Amino acid sequence: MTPEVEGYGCTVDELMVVAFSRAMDNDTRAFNGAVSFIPVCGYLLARRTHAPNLVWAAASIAIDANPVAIPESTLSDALWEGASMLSTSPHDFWSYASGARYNTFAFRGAQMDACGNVNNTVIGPYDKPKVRLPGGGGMADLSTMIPKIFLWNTTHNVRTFVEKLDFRSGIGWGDGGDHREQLGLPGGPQLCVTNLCVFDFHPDSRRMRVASLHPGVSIGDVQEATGFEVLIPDGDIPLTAKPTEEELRILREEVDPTSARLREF
Amino acid sequence: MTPEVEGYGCTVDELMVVAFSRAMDNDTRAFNGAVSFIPVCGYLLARRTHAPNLVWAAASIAIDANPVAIPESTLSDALWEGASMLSTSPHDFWSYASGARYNTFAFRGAQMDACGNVNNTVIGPYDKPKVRLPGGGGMADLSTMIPKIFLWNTTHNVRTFVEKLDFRSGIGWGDGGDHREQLGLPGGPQLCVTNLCVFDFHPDSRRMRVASLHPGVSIGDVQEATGFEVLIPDGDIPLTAKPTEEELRILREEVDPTSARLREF
Amino acid sequence: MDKRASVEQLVETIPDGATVALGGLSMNSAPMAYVREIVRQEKRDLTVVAIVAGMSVDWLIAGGCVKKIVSGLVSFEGLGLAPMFRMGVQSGRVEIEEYSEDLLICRLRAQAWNLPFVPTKAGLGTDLLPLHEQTGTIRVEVDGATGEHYVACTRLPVDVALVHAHSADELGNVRVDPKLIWMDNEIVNAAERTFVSVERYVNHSDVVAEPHRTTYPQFMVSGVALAEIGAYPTSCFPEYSHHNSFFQAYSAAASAPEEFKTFFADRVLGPETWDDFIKSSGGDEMITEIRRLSA
Amino acid sequence: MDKRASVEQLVETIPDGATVALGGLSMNSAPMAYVREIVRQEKRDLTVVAIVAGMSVDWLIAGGCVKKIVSGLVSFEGLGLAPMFRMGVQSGRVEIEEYSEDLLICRLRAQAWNLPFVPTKAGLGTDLLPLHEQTGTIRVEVDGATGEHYVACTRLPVDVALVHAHSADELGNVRVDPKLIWMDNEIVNAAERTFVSVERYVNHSDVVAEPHRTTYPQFMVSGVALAEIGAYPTSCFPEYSHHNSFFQAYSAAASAPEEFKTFFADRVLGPETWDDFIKSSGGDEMITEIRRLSA
Repeated sequence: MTPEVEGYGCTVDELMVVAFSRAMDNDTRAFNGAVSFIPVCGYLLARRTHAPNLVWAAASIAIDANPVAIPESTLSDALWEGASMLSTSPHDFWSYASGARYNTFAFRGAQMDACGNVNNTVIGPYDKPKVRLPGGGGMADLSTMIPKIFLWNTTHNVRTFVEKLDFRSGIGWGDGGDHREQLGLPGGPQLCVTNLCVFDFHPDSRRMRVASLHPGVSIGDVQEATGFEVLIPDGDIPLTAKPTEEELRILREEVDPTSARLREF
Repeated sequence: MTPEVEGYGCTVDELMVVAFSRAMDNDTRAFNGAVSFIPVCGYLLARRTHAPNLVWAAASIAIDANPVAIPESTLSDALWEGASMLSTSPHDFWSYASGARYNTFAFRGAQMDACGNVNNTVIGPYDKPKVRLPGGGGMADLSTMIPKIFLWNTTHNVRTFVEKLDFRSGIGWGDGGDHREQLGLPGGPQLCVTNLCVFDFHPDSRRMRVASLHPGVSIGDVQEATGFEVLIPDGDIPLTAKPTEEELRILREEVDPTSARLREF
Repeated sequence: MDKRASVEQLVETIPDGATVALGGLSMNSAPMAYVREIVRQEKRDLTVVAIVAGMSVDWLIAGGCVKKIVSGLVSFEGLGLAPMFRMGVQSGRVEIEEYSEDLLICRLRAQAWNLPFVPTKAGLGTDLLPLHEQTGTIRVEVDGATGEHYVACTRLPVDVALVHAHSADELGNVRVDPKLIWMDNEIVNAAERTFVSVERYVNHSDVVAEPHRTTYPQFMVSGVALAEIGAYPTSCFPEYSHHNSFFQAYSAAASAPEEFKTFFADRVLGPETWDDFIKSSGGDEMITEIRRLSA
Repeated sequence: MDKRASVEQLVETIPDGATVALGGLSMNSAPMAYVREIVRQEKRDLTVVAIVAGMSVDWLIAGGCVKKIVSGLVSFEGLGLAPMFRMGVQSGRVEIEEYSEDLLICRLRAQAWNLPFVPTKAGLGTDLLPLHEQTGTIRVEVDGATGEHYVACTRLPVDVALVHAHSADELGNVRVDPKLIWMDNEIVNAAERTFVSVERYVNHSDVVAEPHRTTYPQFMVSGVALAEIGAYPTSCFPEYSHHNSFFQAYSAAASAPEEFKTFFADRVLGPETWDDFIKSSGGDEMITEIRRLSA
């Protein structure tokens, strides 16, 4: 089980899903990759609350799927239930992704840096890895094509949030500043939702900045759990908004009744 | 009606189909475009005689089709009967075409030159056309990708066989010699079957050379009907081989019982 | 979001001067209901993209809607040249930007995939390349590593794609039945907006029952309109064939300018609605005939 | 030409040192019957191309068949890292030539389309590019006309593609039912030869009855072999799911080298035929379970 959030009547996984969900709008057209329970719950919750027209392609394939529950894999065909289309042609998929027909993608990695770049390839030197990870899969592709990138991480600590990645498998804001723009890439990371806080990105440096803290977490806690210098906004740092009872009910009863999202914790 | 061929018990259209058919072997993997009655009859005849494994995609789509008759259009879906596959993805089609999985294509044009290049775009200057023709369609594509190109023409005269094309819509041997090789293109035109003769191509100059004359046609007749200098092989010029009774029966009764091929004359 | 509208309503949103791409191929599956309505609404200065076309382009030229044709081939196949296309280009009234099929497809893909160009070997050694030397829309390049020649095909922006299909639900999920035969996805993927005409509407639940048969997802479709026999006089595989006698009557009329004017005004543009047009083109008897030809 | 053969016969034709591409994606539709037989026949020094893989690559590494992996991702998803892949790469026993999905697909397309390269924006700004700077298999270029960056992906030659499908006729016409879900056509199009394992044979007349449902034409297929539940322990949509407990038992055994050796020799390689392997993996009861999970 994940920790209770003080005074919010929910657990951290639920708060993360709700924070993710609220970042989605009615023009969101998203899809998901492997082991992406938080985003999948977030898309489904948003669609059932404030963003009824949100498009979501389950496993990047099953458009407008409407599963009765979330299975143990977010690529599983059990997630495809109720879809309007099985969109399986890579030819068409890259068109949808390149032309911002799909405009939203979420990823995470074993390591993330201040600019929202992600490593899922190796821990240690590439040629002599300490741990050989799965590899970036489609991260290097989609992170260059999709304008609205969202990041999440359920284990916010200094091993996951690092000053320097061992390998950049997917690009966030790259080297920061206008690096993406220089490379001709659209948009960039918008938010990073963790088990401690929500980061946004400073509009100039494009480095992570605390946008809100989960109840019971101090800015010191965040900095201590983060391997790079955390930016702090001017003025008070808000608490991550409290989920409504309706959001929690829908998440628990309709979106993810079997709590598949806990597989990420 | 087309003319009888002296002593052959068949008409010129039938002789052309049989000549085309005999040029096909058991490894032929062909497809066809619009208004391609002679090649379509040729593929079907070859498959029913000496080349049972010949692959033919009707209208470039319906693989191994087996129509009971040839309809009025060689792109018509009436030609697709009995197919094993409707192969409709351009993505896959260009793979089959580029990798010599399909190895054979036949085309003709309003004008053809000595090196087997073809014009189906304009008669007269491109900017001020005397006759605006349909355009090359896929000629410019397939003529660069397919190694075994066959040409045919049912109206062999000085307006169709010209020294210089008004526009090169599809490439044969290009400027001749090793021009295709220089461009990195595979193979090139093998034969051109006309209503007067069969041309092959001189192995050095890659210009049309008479390979066989249809009965009753002299080399002088061919030269007179041709706008460029016709090459003549060493030794005797053979007659275009006589169709067997079996070939004619199959063509007339099984392949093209409605004589759709006469639409080309 | 309900994407259903009338052909008239959707065509109203197309501005003069737009780049409009037409689906179908040659005698097959052209979006003729949209094409007719474009002429009726007297759109002007259109750039018309059509990989391989025939009657669709010919109507638009007859209607004076076209500034430029971007195409690989325009003809009536065995039934002859497309007369208004032929005359329009010959007279210089209509500009033609000519490519081959694959060169055009590669330009559409460069657009869809947001790439500066897509390479192909198509067109090497042909006169299509000098044709575009000045604009640079396609250009011969030599690969630095291998020395191989290729043709770099640059982006082709498309404002509106018009395609015909078999069915759609209210959300704009579209099915081409039993599968996409022609290359319409290439223009849909490249276009800002796509309007689809369909033979029939189906319920969303029918779409969900067989999601593997959906051809275009709702978010790729800006509007759908009902147009029964909507590809007429071209075919809609496997439901009906093209209509030979319309092509013949059209071509025959085209041999005399005055006769053609009348034919086009009365026979093509005269009927108020698409249904009226189909009725006046032979109605149920004609429909029975073209359905039989395709069976 | 009858293309039917046994898995054993077809694998015999694959030489040591060959470049073998595996179909499927992650936990889905891997050609496991071929993979197992490659290990049993002790093939050596293979270069294995797999866009997104898991158990297939892990078995080949466990069997000592692999010189180099060319891939975008190898894992058991939520069930953890692929243990032999992880240890093989960490120890340096197995070389990895790493790309992303799209970079690999583009290299396969360059091969299939006979182009010096296929461009994409995938990988820009990532560490995948410096990785291949020396070999030049992918390289950053700047478009002369627009100044845009792109990645040029060069040809990736493949000797044999191995894919799993639902059915084939005797000629080698193959159907993936109800449609191709993964990206197997990308490797089939690039490969010199393709071997397909199928859940069942059908008559040619069944293929002809619904030609729009054929996925690979006979001339793209060099051989077909029957292998029921042939993707086990990965899934074969929509017929059966992957088998969680096999993955778990495999991963558990992998934590101790000796235990794994026994597990792999007995449980994976021991059974004489593929049918025997399926029987010893739970037989009908297991089949019922994985079919139920996918229903």
